Amino acid sequence: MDVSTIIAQLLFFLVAALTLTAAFLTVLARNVFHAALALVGTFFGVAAIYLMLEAEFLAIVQILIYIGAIAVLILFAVMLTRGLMQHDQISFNHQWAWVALVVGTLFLGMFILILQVPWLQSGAAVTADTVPSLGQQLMTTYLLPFEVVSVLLLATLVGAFIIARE
Amino acid sequence: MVQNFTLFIPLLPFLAFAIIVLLTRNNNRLSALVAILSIVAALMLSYGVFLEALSEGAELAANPFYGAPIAWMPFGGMTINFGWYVDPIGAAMLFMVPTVCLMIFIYSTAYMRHNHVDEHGHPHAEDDPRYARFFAYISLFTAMMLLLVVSSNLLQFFIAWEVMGFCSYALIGFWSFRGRKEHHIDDAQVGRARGAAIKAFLTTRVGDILFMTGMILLLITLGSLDFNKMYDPAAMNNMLAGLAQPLPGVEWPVVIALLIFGGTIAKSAQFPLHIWLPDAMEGPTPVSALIHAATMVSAGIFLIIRAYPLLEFAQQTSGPAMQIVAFVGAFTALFAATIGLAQNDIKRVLAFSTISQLGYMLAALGIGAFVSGSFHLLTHAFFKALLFLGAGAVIHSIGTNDMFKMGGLIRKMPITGITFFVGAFALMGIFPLSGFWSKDEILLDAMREGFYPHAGMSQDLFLQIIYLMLAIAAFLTALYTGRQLFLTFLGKPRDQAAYDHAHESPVAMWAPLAVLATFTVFLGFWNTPFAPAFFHFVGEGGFMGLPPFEHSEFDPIALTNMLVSTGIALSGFAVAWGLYGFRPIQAGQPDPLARLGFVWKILVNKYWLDELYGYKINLDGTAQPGLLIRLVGAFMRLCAWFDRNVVDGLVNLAGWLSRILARLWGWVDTHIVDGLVNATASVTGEIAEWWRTMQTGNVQNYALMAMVGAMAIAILFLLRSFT
Amino acid sequence: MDVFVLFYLSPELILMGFALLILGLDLLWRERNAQTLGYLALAALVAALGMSIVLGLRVSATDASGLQWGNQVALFCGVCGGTFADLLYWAPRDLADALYVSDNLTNFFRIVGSLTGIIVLMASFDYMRARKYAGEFYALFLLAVAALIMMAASTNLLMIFLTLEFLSIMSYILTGFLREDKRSIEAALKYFLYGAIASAVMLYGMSLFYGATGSLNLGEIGKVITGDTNYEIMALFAFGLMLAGIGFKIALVPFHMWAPDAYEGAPTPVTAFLSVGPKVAGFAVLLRVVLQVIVVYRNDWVTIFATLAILTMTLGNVVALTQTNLKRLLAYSSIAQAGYMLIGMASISFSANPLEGINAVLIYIAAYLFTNLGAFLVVIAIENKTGAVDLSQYSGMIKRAPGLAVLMVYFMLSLAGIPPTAGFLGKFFVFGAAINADLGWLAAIGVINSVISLFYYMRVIRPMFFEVAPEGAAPITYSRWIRAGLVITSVMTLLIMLLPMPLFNLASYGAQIFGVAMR
Amino acid sequence: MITQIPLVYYLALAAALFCIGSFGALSRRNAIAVLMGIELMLNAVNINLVAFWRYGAADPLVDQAGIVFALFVITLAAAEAAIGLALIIAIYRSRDTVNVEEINLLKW
Repeated sequence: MDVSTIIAQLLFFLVAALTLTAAFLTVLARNVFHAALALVGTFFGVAAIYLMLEAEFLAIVQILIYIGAIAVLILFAVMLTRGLMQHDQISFNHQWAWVALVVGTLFLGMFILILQVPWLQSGAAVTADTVPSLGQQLMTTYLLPFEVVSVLLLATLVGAFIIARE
Repeated sequence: MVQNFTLFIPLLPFLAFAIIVLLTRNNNRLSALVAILSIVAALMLSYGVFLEALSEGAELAANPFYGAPIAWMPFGGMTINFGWYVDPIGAAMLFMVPTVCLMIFIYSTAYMRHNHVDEHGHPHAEDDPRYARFFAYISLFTAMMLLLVVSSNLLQFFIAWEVMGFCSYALIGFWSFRGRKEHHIDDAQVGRARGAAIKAFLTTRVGDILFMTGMILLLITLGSLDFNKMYDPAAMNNMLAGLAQPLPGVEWPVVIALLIFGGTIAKSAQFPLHIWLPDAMEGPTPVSALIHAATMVSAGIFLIIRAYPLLEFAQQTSGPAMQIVAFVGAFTALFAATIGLAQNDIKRVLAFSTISQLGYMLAALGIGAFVSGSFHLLTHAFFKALLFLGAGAVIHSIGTNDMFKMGGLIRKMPITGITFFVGAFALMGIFPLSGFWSKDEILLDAMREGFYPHAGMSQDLFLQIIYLMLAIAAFLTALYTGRQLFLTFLGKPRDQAAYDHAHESPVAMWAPLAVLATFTVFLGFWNTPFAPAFFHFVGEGGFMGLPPFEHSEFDPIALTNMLVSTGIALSGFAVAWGLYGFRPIQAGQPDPLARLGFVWKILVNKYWLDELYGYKINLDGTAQPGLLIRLVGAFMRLCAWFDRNVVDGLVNLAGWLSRILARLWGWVDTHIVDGLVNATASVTGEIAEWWRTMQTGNVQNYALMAMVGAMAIAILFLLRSFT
Repeated sequence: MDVFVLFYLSPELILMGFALLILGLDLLWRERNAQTLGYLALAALVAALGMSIVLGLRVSATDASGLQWGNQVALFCGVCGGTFADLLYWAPRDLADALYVSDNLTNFFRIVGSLTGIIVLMASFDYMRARKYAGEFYALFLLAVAALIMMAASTNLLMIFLTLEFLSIMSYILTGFLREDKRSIEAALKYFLYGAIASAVMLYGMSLFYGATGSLNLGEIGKVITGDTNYEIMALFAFGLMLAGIGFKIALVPFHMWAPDAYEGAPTPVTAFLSVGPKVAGFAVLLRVVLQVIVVYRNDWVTIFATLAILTMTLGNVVALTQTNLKRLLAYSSIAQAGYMLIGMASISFSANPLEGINAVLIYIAAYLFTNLGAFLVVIAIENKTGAVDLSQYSGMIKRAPGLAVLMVYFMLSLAGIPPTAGFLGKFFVFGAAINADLGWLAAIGVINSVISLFYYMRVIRPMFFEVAPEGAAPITYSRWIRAGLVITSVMTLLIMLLPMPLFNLASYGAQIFGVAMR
Repeated sequence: MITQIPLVYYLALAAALFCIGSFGALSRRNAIAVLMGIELMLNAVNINLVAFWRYGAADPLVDQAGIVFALFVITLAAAEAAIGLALIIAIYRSRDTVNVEEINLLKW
């Protein structure tokens, strides 16, 4: 194992550890506000993973949409409903132990599965910038979903407006 | 010629139903008129078909009048057509059903008016508040019975059968609710009617489902449900050869035949599903006549007639299908006759006699006496309708069902009394009424086959047993019918007030009785052992692919049998006279047969079958589920209790113990002390409550459940793929 | 891409276009002409229905023997050259590279979807008249119907996910439309949280399929899965996860728990839509996924579907016994109905006639559509006038609204599967298919269940006929739109029974597109 | 870089993130925190998709299905978040709570 491999793997483990820690914090933090901040951290970690996977465009989208839009939206909601979740309140419901059991089993199952399946691995390298071809595909092959999702976003806007309006 | 209009016969009463529901429902007289006119039209049409069939005679049996012009339903590779099928027995049914229905309709116009005396002592007659609706229901009922008779395939038959089931629910429960101004029924009646309607519907549903399963299996194995093609010998043999056995040692034909017979058991109230029929007496009396004479129970027998070739085939190739039918029939005939001895309700006696007589028909069909079984179906319809309508007239005039409050009524109601006597003697099998000829023929067939076999055949013990059961049943029939006559029409009045109130019914009620009595007297001559015209018509051409039936000449055996059965009937009647007629029962005196002690108790309680697996409906309108249902309910409670307490798991011991005690007490309380829980609630209700508690309202619980579900499915998949 | 392609998309395009038009007009008119917008929406749905029928009825020029009804047109596929000739008729093929198809199955669901839309819309005119945001309601409703149709047409994991989410999001909004009503908002929130979790689980399953096969197209994935047994565990595990999302739409038993709450809280016309639309579309997706992707492991999924069918029927029927709220009762009843459809799914075996099971499912769907919507129309008509959704408030309906009461009996009998109704026909086909596929025991359980269901359907009927109306209760009147809807549903419920041939043909043409996959 | 880190690492990371997210979604009482859990689950799926794209696609440039899918997932996540938060705000206004356990008017 050469040095670059070690460095790459170390880097991966670092990023993964940070991401998972932030994720744990998101789930465990008593204060919802702290949880939301940890969520932002997780999003950053995932963006870093995207960068390591050479999906730069997606990393940027992740930061712009997830952090710029969704996380901010969540923070706003936290602010608006503030004062409900005090520090002394229990942040978990009654079934958390069962959930832990089920989720643990699920993880075990997934892990075994991941190791067993012969995943498709071509080993091809990314030779050029992926963004132009991505854009082209969005306008040709994936035109229909692209248009549908635009209608969907508009409808969502209208719906959210109706539901949340004073 | 007329046969081309066969499909209009069921259509006419159906139109009447539609017209009453849509247009004339607010006008009682007009509604009744529409119903009667439609049935008269249907009657004329079906008489036309019948006469045409008579003129064709046995020719018709070989080439039934068949048409299925409407391509209706595709199934697998074939198509089921909608059409008509008239063969001699169908034509004979077309003669019987509209005739009896017309009489019942006319009778109902008067019966559904109630007399009551207001606070000033003035008598009033007013229509039942749902008079028009009643006529709509019975029109639909009749339409469906006629559709059933003319249907060209089993699926069409089944649909008519099911709609009839729903109508019977509506009609038996006709008095299961009460408006503010209804005087003619009380709360107990309402409660009984509710229970009875549900009981009838659900019990017959059990049979319907067996029937439907058998039908689908038949369609798949045989490839057709058309009566014209269904019993084609080649297809039958394919059915046997082409398929694996459903169970080791059992072949498909016998399974299918018995499933279809299951439909008959429920619909024709045979043991052990007869429990609904006595309670169905809660409906208005014309409904009882309709259900027990012309339509619903006959439909069950008619199903066996239609499935007769299948039964024969099953018997010959794969198992004792016919023998089972015969045994169930004979057993029911005997069994119901014993219960009939101990009933005090005038209509319930008739109900058990119906069950018993239906058993007779099935026994006849089961031993291969196809023609005499069919003939008994026809004659029985007439005299049983007569008896029910007569009983209705009595109830209408005296205001009670209890025979121990009657007595001597023939002096007040001579016409009703005389016609009732005619019907009762026919039921007993007294020479020369129609019941004598048809019942005698059944006994003759059993006797001839059982005791005097053809050359080269040994005596058949099975048939001998059947004969003995039927003979004893005939004796009991004469006994309880005689009892009914002596208690009701003869002797001294036991309730003077009711007796004074009694009066002869209006003409609209006694005229149908007279007509039915005429038929009862003369119909039997259609098929006497000397001149078997009915046999020539129905049996001589074979039946749906079967070879022609054989009819023996009038010989000493027949003569012996006539004498023996007359003797049986007369001795039964003589015993009845000895018990009830010689020294008439006084008011307050117990039934002389009550000296039988425990046996009497068994009979009064109908062998406790309602308590065992049925649903007991009490006189006061309350009801209890039977033991079986309660046991299942208790078991479910136990499961639910176990579930709750194990899952909770956190309750402390003291609370736990006290809860056990409380629950035990509660269990005793609900199941033994009052035991009045609704049958449905106690079985499924418990499971339902238990499952319902899963729906906690917390969405995260739901999501966890889904997650577990998805994982369980994934794991199940994995387990299967590993094994 | 050929512009001619748009012709094959016309029903969806009409719906989406009109939805946007209604939104625009609503902005312009500011709540003034909400009723007109409703009529516009109805026109759009009728036009979509018309176009679906036109697409479905197009007789192929090139092949008169095989698929006469419509063509299999795969749209927006990377490989397709998009020439006119290709689009006009493509021979039946396994659609390996299609993103979205307009085939006979799609056409079947287009017709079913637009009919659902039309009937529900008729029912909602009265309901929305007095309420705010009616224009938006109509627009979002049209989009929900469009999403339903597109869901049935998707043959690609991306499209399936997208359209499923589209339908879900529209459903959330419609469920929470009465935002002053606590129950409505609560129902929407529960529906949303449940749906979001379910779709995340489904997505994970989808990603596994992508990883193993490198494709998102069902046909392509199916080829790889069929060809390589190494993927068996992965495929079944991933399908199990995907079932969470699809089962959520259908309300299969472990994934059904949102349904009673959401149905109870939602505005009643929306409940009517939810009980039919998403369920139906879910079955379309289930059919495509099962028959194109994991068709080789049929032994496994037949067992699973049989188990789920039993659970779904039994739980739905039994719990319905204890309900007194009619909306909730119908919710459980519709869960049970999905169980009967699953019997059809389980019967898609390869024994005698593989397409019989699919056929039975499709026929059952059509029968269920009219029956269930009819029952809901009665509920809506009564609720509009009295606000009553509880069984106890239905006493004496026969006096107050004889027509409604009689029709309700008819629909209940149809739901219970008693002839002569469409429901009987559906059950007849489903049970017949099961018996034909050697699953007689499953049919038997289904039959027992249909007996249990009678109890609660009778419970609906009883107070209407056998109890006395409260003193001074006014007769119930209803608008001509509801009357029209009732006429459509009841006549169709009867017609399907009396003349099932057209429906049978439509369904069997729809089923035939799997002929390639089955071989 | 790609050859140096096995695909399984990414998949395991995604699985862990998915499970953590689902734990949050199923056991937090605050509806907003539940929503955060769901977002974590979606992110995990996206890691899967992108990793599969990078490792599995024959030509990552031509066949960008995984990336496109991930993009759509992000878009729909945004839409879902908008609707979800709107619903949560509405519930908060009418009930003064965002505790999922207390939102149980509809049950049984």
